[in-house]
Amino acid sequence: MASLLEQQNADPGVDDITQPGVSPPVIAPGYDFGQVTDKIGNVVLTKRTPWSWVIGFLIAFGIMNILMLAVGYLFIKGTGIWGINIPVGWGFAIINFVWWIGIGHAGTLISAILLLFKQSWRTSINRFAEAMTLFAVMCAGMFPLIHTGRPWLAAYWLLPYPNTMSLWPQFRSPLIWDVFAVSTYLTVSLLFWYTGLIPDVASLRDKAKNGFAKFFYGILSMGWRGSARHWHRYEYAYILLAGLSTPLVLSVHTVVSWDFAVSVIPGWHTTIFPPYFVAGAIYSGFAMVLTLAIPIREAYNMKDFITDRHLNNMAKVMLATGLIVGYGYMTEAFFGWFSANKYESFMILNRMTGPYAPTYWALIFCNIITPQFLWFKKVRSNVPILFIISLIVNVGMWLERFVIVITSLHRDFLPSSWGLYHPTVWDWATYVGTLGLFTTLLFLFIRVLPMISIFEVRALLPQSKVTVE
Amino acid sequence: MKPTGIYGVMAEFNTPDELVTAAHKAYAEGYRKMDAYSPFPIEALDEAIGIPKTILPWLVFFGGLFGGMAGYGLEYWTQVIHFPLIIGGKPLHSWPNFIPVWFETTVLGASLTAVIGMLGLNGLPLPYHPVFNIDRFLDHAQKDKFFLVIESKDPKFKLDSSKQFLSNLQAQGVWEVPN
Amino acid sequence: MAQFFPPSANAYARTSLVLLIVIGGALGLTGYELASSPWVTREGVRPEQPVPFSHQHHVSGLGIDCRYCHTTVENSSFANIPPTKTCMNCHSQIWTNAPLLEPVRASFRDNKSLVWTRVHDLPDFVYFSHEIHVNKGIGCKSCHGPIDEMPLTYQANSLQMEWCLDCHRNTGKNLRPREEVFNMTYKQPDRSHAVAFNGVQFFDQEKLGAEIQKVYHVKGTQELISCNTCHR
Amino acid sequence: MATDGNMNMNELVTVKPAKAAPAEVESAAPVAPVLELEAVREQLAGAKGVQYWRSLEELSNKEGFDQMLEREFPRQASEWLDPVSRRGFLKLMSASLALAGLSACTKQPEEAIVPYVQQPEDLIPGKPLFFATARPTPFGAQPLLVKSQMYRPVKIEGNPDHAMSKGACDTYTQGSLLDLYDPDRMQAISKVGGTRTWGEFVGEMRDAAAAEKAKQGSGMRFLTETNISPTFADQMQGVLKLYPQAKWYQYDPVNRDNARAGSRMAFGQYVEAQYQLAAADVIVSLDADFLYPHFPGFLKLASDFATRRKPEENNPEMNRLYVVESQMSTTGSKADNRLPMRASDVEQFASALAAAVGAGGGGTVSNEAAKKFLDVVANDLKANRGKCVVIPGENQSPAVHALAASMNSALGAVGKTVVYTDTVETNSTEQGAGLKELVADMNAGKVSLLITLGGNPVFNAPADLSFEAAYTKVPLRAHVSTHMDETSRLSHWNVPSTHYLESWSDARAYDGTISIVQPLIEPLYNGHNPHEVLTIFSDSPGITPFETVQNYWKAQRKLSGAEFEAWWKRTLHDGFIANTAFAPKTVSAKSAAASTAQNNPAMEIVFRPDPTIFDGRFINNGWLQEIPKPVTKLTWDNAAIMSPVTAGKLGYEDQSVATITLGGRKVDAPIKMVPGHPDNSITVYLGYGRTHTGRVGSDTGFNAYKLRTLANSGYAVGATLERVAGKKWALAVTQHHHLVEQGKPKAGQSTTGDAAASRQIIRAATLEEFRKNPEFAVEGANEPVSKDITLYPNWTEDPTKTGAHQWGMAIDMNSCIGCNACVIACVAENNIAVVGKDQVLAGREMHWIRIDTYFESKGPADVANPRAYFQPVPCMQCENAPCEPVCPVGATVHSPEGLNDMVYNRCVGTRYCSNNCPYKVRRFNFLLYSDWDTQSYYPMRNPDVTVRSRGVMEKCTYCVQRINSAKIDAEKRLGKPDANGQPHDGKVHEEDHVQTACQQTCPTGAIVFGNVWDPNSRVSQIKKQSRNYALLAELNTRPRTTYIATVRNPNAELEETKQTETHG
Repeated sequence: MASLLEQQNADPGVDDITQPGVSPPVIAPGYDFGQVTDKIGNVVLTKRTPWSWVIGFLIAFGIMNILMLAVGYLFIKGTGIWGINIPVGWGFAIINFVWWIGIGHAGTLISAILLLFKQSWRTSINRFAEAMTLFAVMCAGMFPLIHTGRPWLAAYWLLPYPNTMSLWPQFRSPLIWDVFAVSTYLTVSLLFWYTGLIPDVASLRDKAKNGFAKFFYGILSMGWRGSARHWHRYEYAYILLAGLSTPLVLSVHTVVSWDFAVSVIPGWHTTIFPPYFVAGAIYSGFAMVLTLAIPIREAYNMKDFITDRHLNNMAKVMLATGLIVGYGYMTEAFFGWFSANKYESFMILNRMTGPYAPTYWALIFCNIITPQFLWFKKVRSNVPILFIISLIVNVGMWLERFVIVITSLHRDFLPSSWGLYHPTVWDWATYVGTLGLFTTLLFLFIRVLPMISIFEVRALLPQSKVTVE
Repeated sequence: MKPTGIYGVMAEFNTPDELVTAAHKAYAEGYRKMDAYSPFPIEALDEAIGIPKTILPWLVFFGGLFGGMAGYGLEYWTQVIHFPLIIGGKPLHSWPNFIPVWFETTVLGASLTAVIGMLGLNGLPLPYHPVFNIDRFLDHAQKDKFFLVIESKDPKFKLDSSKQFLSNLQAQGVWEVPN
Repeated sequence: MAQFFPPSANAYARTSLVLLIVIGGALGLTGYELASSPWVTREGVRPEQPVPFSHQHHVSGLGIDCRYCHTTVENSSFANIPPTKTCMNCHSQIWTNAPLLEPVRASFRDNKSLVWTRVHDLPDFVYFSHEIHVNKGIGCKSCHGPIDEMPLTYQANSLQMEWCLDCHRNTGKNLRPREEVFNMTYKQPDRSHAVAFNGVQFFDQEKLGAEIQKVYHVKGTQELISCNTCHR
Repeated sequence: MATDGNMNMNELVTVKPAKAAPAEVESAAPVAPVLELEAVREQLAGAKGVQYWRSLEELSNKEGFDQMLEREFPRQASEWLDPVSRRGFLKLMSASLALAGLSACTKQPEEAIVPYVQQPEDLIPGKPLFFATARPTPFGAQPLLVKSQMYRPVKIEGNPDHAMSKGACDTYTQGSLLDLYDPDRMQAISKVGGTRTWGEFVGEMRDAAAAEKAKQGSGMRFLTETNISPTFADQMQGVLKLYPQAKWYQYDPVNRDNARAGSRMAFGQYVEAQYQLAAADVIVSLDADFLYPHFPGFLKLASDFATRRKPEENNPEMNRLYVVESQMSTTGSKADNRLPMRASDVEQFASALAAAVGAGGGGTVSNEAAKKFLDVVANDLKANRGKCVVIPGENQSPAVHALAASMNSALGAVGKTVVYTDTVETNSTEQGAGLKELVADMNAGKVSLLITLGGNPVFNAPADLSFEAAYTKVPLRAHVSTHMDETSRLSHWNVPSTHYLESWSDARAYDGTISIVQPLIEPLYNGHNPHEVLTIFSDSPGITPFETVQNYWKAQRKLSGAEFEAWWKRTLHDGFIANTAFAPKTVSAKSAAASTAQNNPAMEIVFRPDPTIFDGRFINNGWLQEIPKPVTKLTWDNAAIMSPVTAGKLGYEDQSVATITLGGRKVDAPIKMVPGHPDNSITVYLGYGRTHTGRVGSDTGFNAYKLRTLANSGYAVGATLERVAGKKWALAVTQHHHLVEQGKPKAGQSTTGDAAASRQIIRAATLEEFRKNPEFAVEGANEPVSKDITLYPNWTEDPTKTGAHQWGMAIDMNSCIGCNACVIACVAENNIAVVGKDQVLAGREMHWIRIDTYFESKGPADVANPRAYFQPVPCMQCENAPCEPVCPVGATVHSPEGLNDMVYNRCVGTRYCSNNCPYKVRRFNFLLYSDWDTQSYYPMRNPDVTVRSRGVMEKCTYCVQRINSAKIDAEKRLGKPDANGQPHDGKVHEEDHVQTACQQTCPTGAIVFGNVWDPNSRVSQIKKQSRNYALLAELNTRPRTTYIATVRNPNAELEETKQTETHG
């Protein structure tokens, strides 16, 4: 099993199943090892930072400062600056948390599961998908903390550490599961990402002219030198990580779904949640990868590495997961009717016709109707339309979380305590701000680290094949 | 062990095929303390230079086992023994509720072991290494060329003959690697 | 030599990794130690007081009972700080001109309260009751330490939650017969020294504690560590 | 024991004035080590008083003055909610300090401890003392037992020994505690130019009096509120004797003029009707809202009423209440048969009803439904002679009162279900007429000195009297008042008045029993009480109110020396003078004449006292402002309340703004629709729209007094409404009744009450149904799943059952009258914060117990007249509490005695518990709601309950502080002989009366709390009833709080009509 990385090039990937014989190569022909290294490495090692990067970064950084402002004000005043209330105790913060965590699933999924399934096309996109995962999980991880009333205490009371109060976290709470799941996920993703980076960083180290860059990449690469003995263990480690990440990535959104499913609230308390959340996470994750990949390959002229075939495959994954998500919605509605439980049936009716009905129908449009276009190859190969669909799905998945969190809470058991939720400007500022944080980190990543795994692309080239025995 | 200022001799090849062929030949020649360098993993080299199967999977297994036991142990001790609190009418040992954390700590333990173990077994971090003394290696080893190094530690190593041996393998160049 | 890193870099790299782990651990340990240190708990601190009142002198020296001044200790959560009048009961007769006692006389004269610095100060969300502890056989010394030997009063224990819980978890270990609660020279029983309770001689605190717990209906651990015992 | 009024607050041992939640907040807003009220006074006086007074010099320049006030005084109200303010800065500081420290390393600030110089002998620091006193109201004194911590009144309870209270207490009285500590109270004596001393005031008054003396006081007038104090009346008589030409007027805007006029019509004299509802099988209310504290004699009426509403399996009997009313009131909500009727039509109805029962009157009603209703009521009354009673509404015309009196006579009710006695007022008058005379005198220049003792006539006098214009014509005007109000700003002299908890006086309860009003605290704001002010004009100036009251009673009782002292002590201890209740008078009502009232189809407007701020006197009281008014659930505002049909006809929605015009006077009011309100009628509450009040009351509501005239003080016909286009008036409502929030309900659209009924949240039956099936509340209902269905098959022991007691509660929905007393008692007991209108609008009110109100309409016919249900909802203390497992830090856990504890200091505020609470009884401090800055609130707080900080969840704990204190008391009795001579078992027993605050104050005893493990406890007995059911039992939460289902006793004949209408 050892050399899955190497074997990838022997395996054309999903395309063969659906379109036998017509699959274009994963990497455009005509590249050799050196050109691959230079093309990807030069993006990072160039002395001239492109203007487009500077402008983009400044915009993203500006938006990130909205987050700083919003969180600063939040700490001064308290969570009352948001629109939450009783009965709707959770609002944008948890919606955003689930949304970001969902997005954070694509990277590890691409790296781990597609690796195990020997999908060689993952190679060009796994690096920045993993980076995206990390940044999304960072954005997500922030929310459970800042949404608490006393974040300065939540920051460490949620962790088990010996203390003078002799107290411990309450391990029956899904929020504690979240703490462990999200922090484990962040750690493992970081390890996975970093492990993948080591050989590439070593390439940059040797390629760099500037002393600082040499030092920086030298430290990061830990003295990687490409020894066959090292590669041997490296591949084992990488495959093991992939094997561990796969159940982990499934567990994370499962645990997130338990935040809801463990409760008693109609619309939350349902067994469909774990699979439906995981599918939704993959769905939104791929949508976000597309949203990012399309402009990036344009801006850095990486179409030879991130080819139309990549986009096509991702579109297919979206279609598949979109159908699962759609099935989830239908199941919820079916449960509402079939359970004959008055709270459940009211909940689904209220979703469809209550004060938040527009968001429900918008989400149905975004997440069920829109992906149906992906059945058509023409749509899948039309990059602008694909880009728009990916954006719509991103919005749709956010709306899904809005519908789950808000409509379930705002009208639960006792009609006397029913209420409404209206987000405030600070809710929006925090949300938009995390988009800024996310893109800022992404910009920094693109500028500092190779956005495509160089060594894996090398291994994809035909000349990497060993023919001798 | 020959007290020598030489780490070994290094040969450069253009393609993976050449490297694998050369490695096979060197192994056949009786060299054991040698290493091949490539800008991407080449599985054929494992056999060619005789790399034993790593114990990493076992380490990871025990890492995961330890993580899981530590996680569940923490839950059990804190919730049942140290500060038993009555929560929601459930027993103190509500094991179904303890599963998620147990699972996460298992994965965490295994993953940390996998990466730290890999680095440790590889002897990394090691920023300085004799092979980097060769300029050709520096410029091309992580990019597009393939190298074979016979180390001076090898009992069969003799500077001149080993150098000659490598040159005979149609290497693009052969260098002495100073320590 | 085109190699960027010198050979010494290897040692540096490895040492710094080890250091990182050591420093991280040390910081955690420091944090915990700091949190339970007297700097935070004020354990052992003798704050400045308007009058350097000596419990040693009044209790050990003169043999005054705790309840002479702390009148409500058996009847209220608060043990009461004696009014100036209590001081003056004696000090209008003795040491009437001692300069140290001038603040007391001034207080009485001007009808203005003495302002003491609180020594045993629990957080405001903790509801401690003297009366129940005293009535269930917890001696003054168990919390206040050797107060009869303190020339200046200080806090003998950390008064942190883990300290409180230590006793609430092991209920028997500090119980004594009710009539011994205010006895400053009381010694827990051991092999050579017996304590009588209900006519039985006990040579072992564990057995004595268990017996007292039964007779006085001292609650079990589950109830005593229940949150609302101290917080509400 | 009585406090002698001489204690020095500075001497108090500081046992932490208020309990603080998180230590870190303390560091930013340190609790002052010593409670320096002097300093507070100075600061407050200095900060606002001086500027305020300087501006009064500019009386002539009214505009500038008003601007000044806007800037200096009421605008500070915005700070309450202001996003960035000084408080905000403090919060920033606290947050940053908190962030700097780690939990356990947070170092506590050093605290001082300040003992007495001489400690009072009865004081045990840490143990409360209880003092009996009474709160004077225009309708009689509320007998009280006030809890005092370190001589600071912290909680008001009813006097359990007093027949008019039996331990219960009403909403207003509970709330009046906050008034005592109100930092916006008037701080100093002042004359237009600035601060003055008491001596200066006395001097000038005596000079003026001396001048008056010469003309026998012909220019001297006293204007007081309704007086129920015998001592004061005696004092006043003394003064009037010295100044024979001087006059004394009493005026309260919510007065009993109609009842008095009616009484004179019926009996030829002023009498008080005391209804004995315990003896009544049939009660007819003619627009009388007697189940709300603004009705005279409320506590007893409510309690008597409830005793007849407890049908049991073996005794399925109860009374029947018919209500004809012009609003949807709490009384109407409890009615078995209810007829919405415009207030102006009630007189005709009463006249026809009187005719039908043979009590004079005459005429008929034209409306079919009303006619049917009338016939049924008349028959039922006639069938229950001597066991029935007719109660006229306070708002109704004198004729209705007279008709009711003659019906009661004709039906043989007198002496059985109603007795007539002397009046509670010492000097009954028709106050409106008096005020009119005073205004005429002022306008005529006959008044040279006007002393206004309490009251705020400039604000609340009838609009047609133009009191303000007349008032300013008086050359010397002095006003004694607790707050700087509209009258104060037009007065020359202003003297801060004492709160009743600060002053000596006496007062009659509604049944005539006299209580001595004794102070619990030295006046906080240099207040002077009316007795003291009156002595200035007497021949014995300078005597204290204490002496005044004592002297009067020495004379009355003809006692002196030790004998008097003993009597005095006993009276103070008991809280009332035994055997001073009125004896029934033998009077007979004349047969009433037929009503001459005409049906006028024009829009009618009904003026009622506000359910929370009464006549406006409580406007600066945050507790009362934030209590959701019964039925409407409105807070912080009044509104023009109308039926949905009327609103629909006029094109209004909730929160639309209309200009109401009545007799040429206009006022802008927001619209609020309430089901069950009669059509073509508007109800407005009085007291809002104050222009000069404290920070809390500013900018709330509209002033309905502007429309109210002397002749039409109850209601007026002929109002017109005009929409103020494009304007919305946000109304902070805590519970929406329709499925479309704040929208216009469509005809036949279901209400939340229907959803509640279908969810079996409210379970109700008629008496007939109950007789047939006593198990109606549990049969066919969703019952909890078996405890065997669990993930833990071998788990048998229930960890919640290890305590010595198991606490539980039963709430009788049949007894609950929705009066809110429990809500405000809980607020006072548990230091619950006031959040302000904006936060209520955001859905963040903090009340731990709420009164859910559901309107149920089984068919279209019911929509206009739905059945209403009140359901008080505190924390259910579920045994399988869903909130507990989801808390990540274990801040909410179960106690071994079955309490669902909430540990504030552990809470990090994830709000997960609240989300997962099916009953939504948890409350969250979204912002820093507790007022940590206002020093005057510190002594008010219950030191046994933590003051919560921001970011912390809070909720009902069954008053765990009371339970714990009872447990400690019980454990201390362990082994000592108990009442039966047996050694005490150290447990809390039923006779220890451990009560929750809501239970203690409930006028109808609807809430019962106790040990459910004790089979003989009241709560166990009640829970055994067949009507006992758990809310949302099917969720398997196993709540410890359960409900006793409602049983109504409607007249079948009227029900049939309804049914037909429904199907037709």
